[in-house]
Amino acid sequence: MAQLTYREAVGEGIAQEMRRDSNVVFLGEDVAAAGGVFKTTVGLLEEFGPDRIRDTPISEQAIIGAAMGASMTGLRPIAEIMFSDFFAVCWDLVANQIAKTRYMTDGQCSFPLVLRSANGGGSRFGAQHSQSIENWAMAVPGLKVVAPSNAADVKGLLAASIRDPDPVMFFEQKSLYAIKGEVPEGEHVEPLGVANIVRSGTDVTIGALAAMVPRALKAAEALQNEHGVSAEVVDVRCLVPLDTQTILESVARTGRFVTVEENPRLCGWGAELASIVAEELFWDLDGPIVRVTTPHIPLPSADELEDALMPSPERIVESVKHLVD
Amino acid sequence: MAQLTYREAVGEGIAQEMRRDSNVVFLGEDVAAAGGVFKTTVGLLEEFGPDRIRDTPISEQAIIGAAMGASMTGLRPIAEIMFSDFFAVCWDLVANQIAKTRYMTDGQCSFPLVLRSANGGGSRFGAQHSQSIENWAMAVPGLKVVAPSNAADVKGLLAASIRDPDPVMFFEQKSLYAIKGEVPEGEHVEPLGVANIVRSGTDVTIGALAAMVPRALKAAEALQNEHGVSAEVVDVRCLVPLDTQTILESVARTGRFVTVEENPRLCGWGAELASIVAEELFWDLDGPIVRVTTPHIPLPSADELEDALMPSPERIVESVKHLVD
Amino acid sequence: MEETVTTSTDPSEGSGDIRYIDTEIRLKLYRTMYECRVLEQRAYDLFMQNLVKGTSHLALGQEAIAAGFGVAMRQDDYTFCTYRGHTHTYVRGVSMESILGELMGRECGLLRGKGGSMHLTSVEHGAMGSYAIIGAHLPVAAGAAWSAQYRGTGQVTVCFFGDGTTNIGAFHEALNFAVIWKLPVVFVCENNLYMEYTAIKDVTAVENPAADRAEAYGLEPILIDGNDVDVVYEAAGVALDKARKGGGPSLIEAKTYRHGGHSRADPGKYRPDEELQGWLARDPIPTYRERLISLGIEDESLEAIESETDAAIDAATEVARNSPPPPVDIAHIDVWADGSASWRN
Amino acid sequence: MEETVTTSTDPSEGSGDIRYIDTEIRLKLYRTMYECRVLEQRAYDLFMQNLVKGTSHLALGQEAIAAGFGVAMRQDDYTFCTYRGHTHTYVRGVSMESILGELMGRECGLLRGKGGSMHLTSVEHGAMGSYAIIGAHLPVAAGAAWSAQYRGTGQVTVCFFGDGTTNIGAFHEALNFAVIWKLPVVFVCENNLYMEYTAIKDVTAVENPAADRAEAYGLEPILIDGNDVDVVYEAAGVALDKARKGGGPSLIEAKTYRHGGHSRADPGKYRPDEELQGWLARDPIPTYRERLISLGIEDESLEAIESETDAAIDAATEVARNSPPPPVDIAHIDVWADGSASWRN
Ligand SMILES: Cc1ncc(C[n+]2csc(CCOP(=O)(O)OP(=O)(O)O)c2C)c(N)n1
Ligand SMILES: Cc1ncc(C[n+]2csc(CCOP(=O)(O)OP(=O)(O)O)c2C)c(N)n1
Ligand SMILES: [Mg+2]
Ligand SMILES: [Mg+2]
Repeated sequence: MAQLTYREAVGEGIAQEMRRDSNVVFLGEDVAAAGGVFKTTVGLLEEFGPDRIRDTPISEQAIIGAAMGASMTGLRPIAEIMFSDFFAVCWDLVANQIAKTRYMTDGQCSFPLVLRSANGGGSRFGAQHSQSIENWAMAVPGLKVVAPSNAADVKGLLAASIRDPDPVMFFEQKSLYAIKGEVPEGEHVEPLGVANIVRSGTDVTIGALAAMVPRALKAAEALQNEHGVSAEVVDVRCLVPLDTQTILESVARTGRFVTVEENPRLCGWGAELASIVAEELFWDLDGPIVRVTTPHIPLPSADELEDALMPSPERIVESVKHLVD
Repeated sequence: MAQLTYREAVGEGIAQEMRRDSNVVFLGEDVAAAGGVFKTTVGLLEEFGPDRIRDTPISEQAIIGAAMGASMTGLRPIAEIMFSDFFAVCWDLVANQIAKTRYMTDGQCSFPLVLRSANGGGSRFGAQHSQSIENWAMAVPGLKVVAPSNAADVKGLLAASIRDPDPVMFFEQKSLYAIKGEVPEGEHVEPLGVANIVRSGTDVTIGALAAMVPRALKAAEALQNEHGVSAEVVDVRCLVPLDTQTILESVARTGRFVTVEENPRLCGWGAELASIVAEELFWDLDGPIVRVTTPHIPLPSADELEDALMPSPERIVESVKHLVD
Repeated sequence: MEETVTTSTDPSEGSGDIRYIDTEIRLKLYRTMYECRVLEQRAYDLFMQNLVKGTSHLALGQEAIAAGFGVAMRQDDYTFCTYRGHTHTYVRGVSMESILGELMGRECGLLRGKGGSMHLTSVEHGAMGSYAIIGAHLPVAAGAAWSAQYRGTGQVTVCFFGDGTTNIGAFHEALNFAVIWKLPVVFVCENNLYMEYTAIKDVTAVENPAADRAEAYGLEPILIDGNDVDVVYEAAGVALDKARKGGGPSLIEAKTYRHGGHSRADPGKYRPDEELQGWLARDPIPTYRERLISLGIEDESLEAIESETDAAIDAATEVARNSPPPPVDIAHIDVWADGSASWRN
Repeated sequence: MEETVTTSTDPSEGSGDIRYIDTEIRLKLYRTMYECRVLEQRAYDLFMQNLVKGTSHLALGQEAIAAGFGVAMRQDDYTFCTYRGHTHTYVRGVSMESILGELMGRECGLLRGKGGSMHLTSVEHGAMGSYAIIGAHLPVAAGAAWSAQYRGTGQVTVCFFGDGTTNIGAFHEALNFAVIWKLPVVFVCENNLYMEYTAIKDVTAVENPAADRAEAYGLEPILIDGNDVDVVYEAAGVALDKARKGGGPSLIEAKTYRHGGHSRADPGKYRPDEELQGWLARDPIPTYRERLISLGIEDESLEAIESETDAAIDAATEVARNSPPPPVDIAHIDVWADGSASWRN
């Protein structure tokens, strides 16, 4: 095991796959010479050279379009969109073109590409640089959606995403970039579509994603220590494909389900999971399904204001306590 | 009462408000001289002149940006995006700029504008001209979202949307354009945020939107006649603001809840409603919450294939029967 | 046999350099245009019989562009085109019946009814798709060109689009991107003077929407007569050659005119009759036929092409009409590369 | 008193037409630049003290552009600017403490901490917002100009953006749109040679990313020395006047340089030292000071401006530092015009 930051794990994952397959190429703004504005791709230009690691103009449609065209003609591109909020400027390429073209062409075209981006809040960047937009992607058929919570998963799931024959939206949580974690040495690939039970428990299942996983774990500790409530925490990791099995099994055991979402309230993955549980596990439930989310409000930038809106361990504890009481 | 098509009601709603307020202006592609590709705006150029009814280039970012800039400086623009799928090419203006700027500026700016578009499937137009994207809008805080199912609501809700001080995404269902309905004569304004119980029933509540409303009604008839099941049908009409009260009251009475969504499966408004019901009305439910949706698949174009994917009255009947049995 | 062709930078005139085109090629150009014409005409007839649902956009009158490029391209080159892409797909070698079948939503259709008229694609023939949202395919074409450049295959990508497309952001991004990466791609603007129902001149800051912008990307302005298939063929050859040799992209604006409306529902009434008549008189097919005759080609050879093609379209129509609707199951497959559409376990 | 100013189409040279600028105006230009400088410098110091969180983008070195326009604009004109918009907002009349307060996320902040450094806005002063996603505000500015045109108010909209912004689609759409509707808007490209860490020349097909594209929109190319405030002021005057008289939009490219990195985290190491030194020697403020002295303005008048400003920034800093954090409740209001954030009943 090596100790790597979440940030370093990104570069490791890309490098591992680029060494393995010369068809893997990488493009984005300030990614080559500068090593990325979040310094996730430092050293790649030096190792793989300017034909494979390419700086682009500020032209997100061109970036994503180029990735699409390259992927359907034999390459496996990785494209970086600096902040996930910027997917809005190239959403047509993502949601209407990449996502639909395999199906529309009766399976003629494949799009083995990865669209990476820094996602999420907590960094005081304000409403246009802090969004959690994984649900935008989840709502569009044809996209796989991954959002790791720790360095090992970053490396393993990124590697799997690059190998995957389908388009993968890979959301890195920017507030986690500096966090260190154990990462297996040598080749590391973690299959997509497998949720991870990161803490076992018996009274309630908490489903969380990315930066909400450490918060859910913190809440679970407090619930155990201060309230004697045993919470199981599931790191959902992939929204598509979605490991409903692990989640349903867990909820069937605990009888209670709480989701913790960083995204604004409406139409989040938590609502989707809640609806699945409410449909398929209704008779096993011992109480309402509760969703803890950022309210349906853009994120403000001042520390106190941003903290007031994002789900905190305290708010998770409150919600769970309320549910089990 | 006048008999108008859904299409004509669009033009009537716009004309009513343009007569009333000279700050209402309208822009879009082929909307003026040609009267719109769906012929919804025929006659507006003649009545209101080329300063108020304006054809644009194929520049959706410019269209939406112009509407935004005009709305924050005193006008009340209506912008047409020809097919709702094309919101993807200007999504940044919609989701990142228009939706967030009031909040970010501590309430300094207002955006009294309406973004109209032809939404939904059933017209054999294929995957890029058939999407139901109301959930894209619902997922973004700062946007109001309206999707009428009949001519009277088109006129009344469009008028209210134009008068509303906030940005409204107004989704017209293109397969309904030719359908006639009774529309009140004279000024007609229907408040936003009020769901409509279009059929009373006692056994199950069916929540539906836009083109799914007639299908749900048809299913309700069949349920009554063929299976003795009494279904209440709620036309949700507005997703934001959402009339949870009407829906929760109905479900509290019937004890069962089914949503009928045209959109692809994941993260739809139905999931949001399901999660609200599962959280707030859990103890009143007599059975699982069921969602009938288009599967999480882009829409194909051939008649038989498109019909196979969109929710049909038959599929709704099946799902409800299964639930009440 | 040496022949002369007239080209000009002002496409509405008709004089210019004299160049050589081989008779074999000329006959191929004529045949291809004629095939495109009957294909589109048949598509039109099938709409009229309500056998084509949804929408459909014909290139009647614009055949010289698809034909000129189709004949000039190498078999492994890529094309990207628009919803008005029946002919652009056809010229790569796709069969008539699979195109008509797709328009009619039949099992024999190129996409078995999953794409429809606006999305014709045949990867096998290098026809990398028909794109229905304005502008999207320009950056995608750049990406395919990047891939060819990276893989060192010498393949060139040709990307067709309309005049109206020059005002959308993706056009701008793709052009700049292709130039700075020196990509082997040829952007072809088919300027048919109209978007849907609005004239391009009413909404564009310059007269020639593509050519007058070439210099904004460091490119030479190229404005050609899109109704003269020889001119198109030659311009295509030059641009393809430049791209193949590593000289980077070109942007060609070809002036042309559609004989019908924008799409099936449109009678095209917004166009002045005089303008329409003027362009009908410059129909690329009869005018080329006259040129061939004047160059000494036998009427019989042309008639043979015509009758062969007429028979072929009838046969293709029969096949497509008799093809059953696609099996409903296929609606549920191929969202993912494993053939499934499932998003959960 | 008549004075001379040098302008030039090649901003790196220094000769050209001779024009008159009033001394009052000159002093105002100097004062404004100086104020912008101390404001940005103070913002920098506050980052260093970790009193500004998130990110922040300074216009140190680029002050002449905001100042030249700020002085030339009418009070009811509109400005749209970017995340690098502290000075562009300030020159419209916004107070220093409300800007510093916003950077520090304090109650006295212009947006009470809801927007942050990248979104400074003061509708009261015509400062219609700072936009943090590249390109978005160009079409929005066109919309504000449309509104002024429709309402017949004679207001002009000025839209500032960087060199990197010329390669995104929204730039293209907004320029074409503004021209065809003849909108009263002035687009100002501040070409500081870099995007974030990448040089604009490495990713752009033309040398002057805005000026070399003006003709693609039927506009005259205007390339000016953005470090010479007289030149900026005059170019602003011409363009504002043209727009106000119904002559439509202008696109001005002003060459300049930022003295620091792109944002707080960036030391700017990617820039050759020689280049940096060259531009530091052309710092718009000391060079303008020298010009004023050489034109006979007393050193004391300039010193008075400087000491007044130094005192003002200290006072503003004190106010902002002593301002409490915003009340947490305000996070929950003003999504909607009724003041609420509720999406349901
Ligand atoms: C982004 C987007 N906006 C609008 C449309 C609707 N639309 C389809 S074709 C068309 C006109 C395109 O004109 P042009 O580029 O000249 O191509 P032509 O149809 O003349 O071949 C429009 C506006 C679209 N498909 N995509
Ligand atoms: C659509 C989009 N892409 C990328 C970014 C990230 N970004 C912020 S500033 C910047 C550089 C902008 O360069 P330029 O336009 O020259 O302005 P400058 O910062 O030099 O003033 C980039 C790439 C963004 N904010 N929005
Ligand atoms: Mg056209
Ligand atoms: Mg710059």
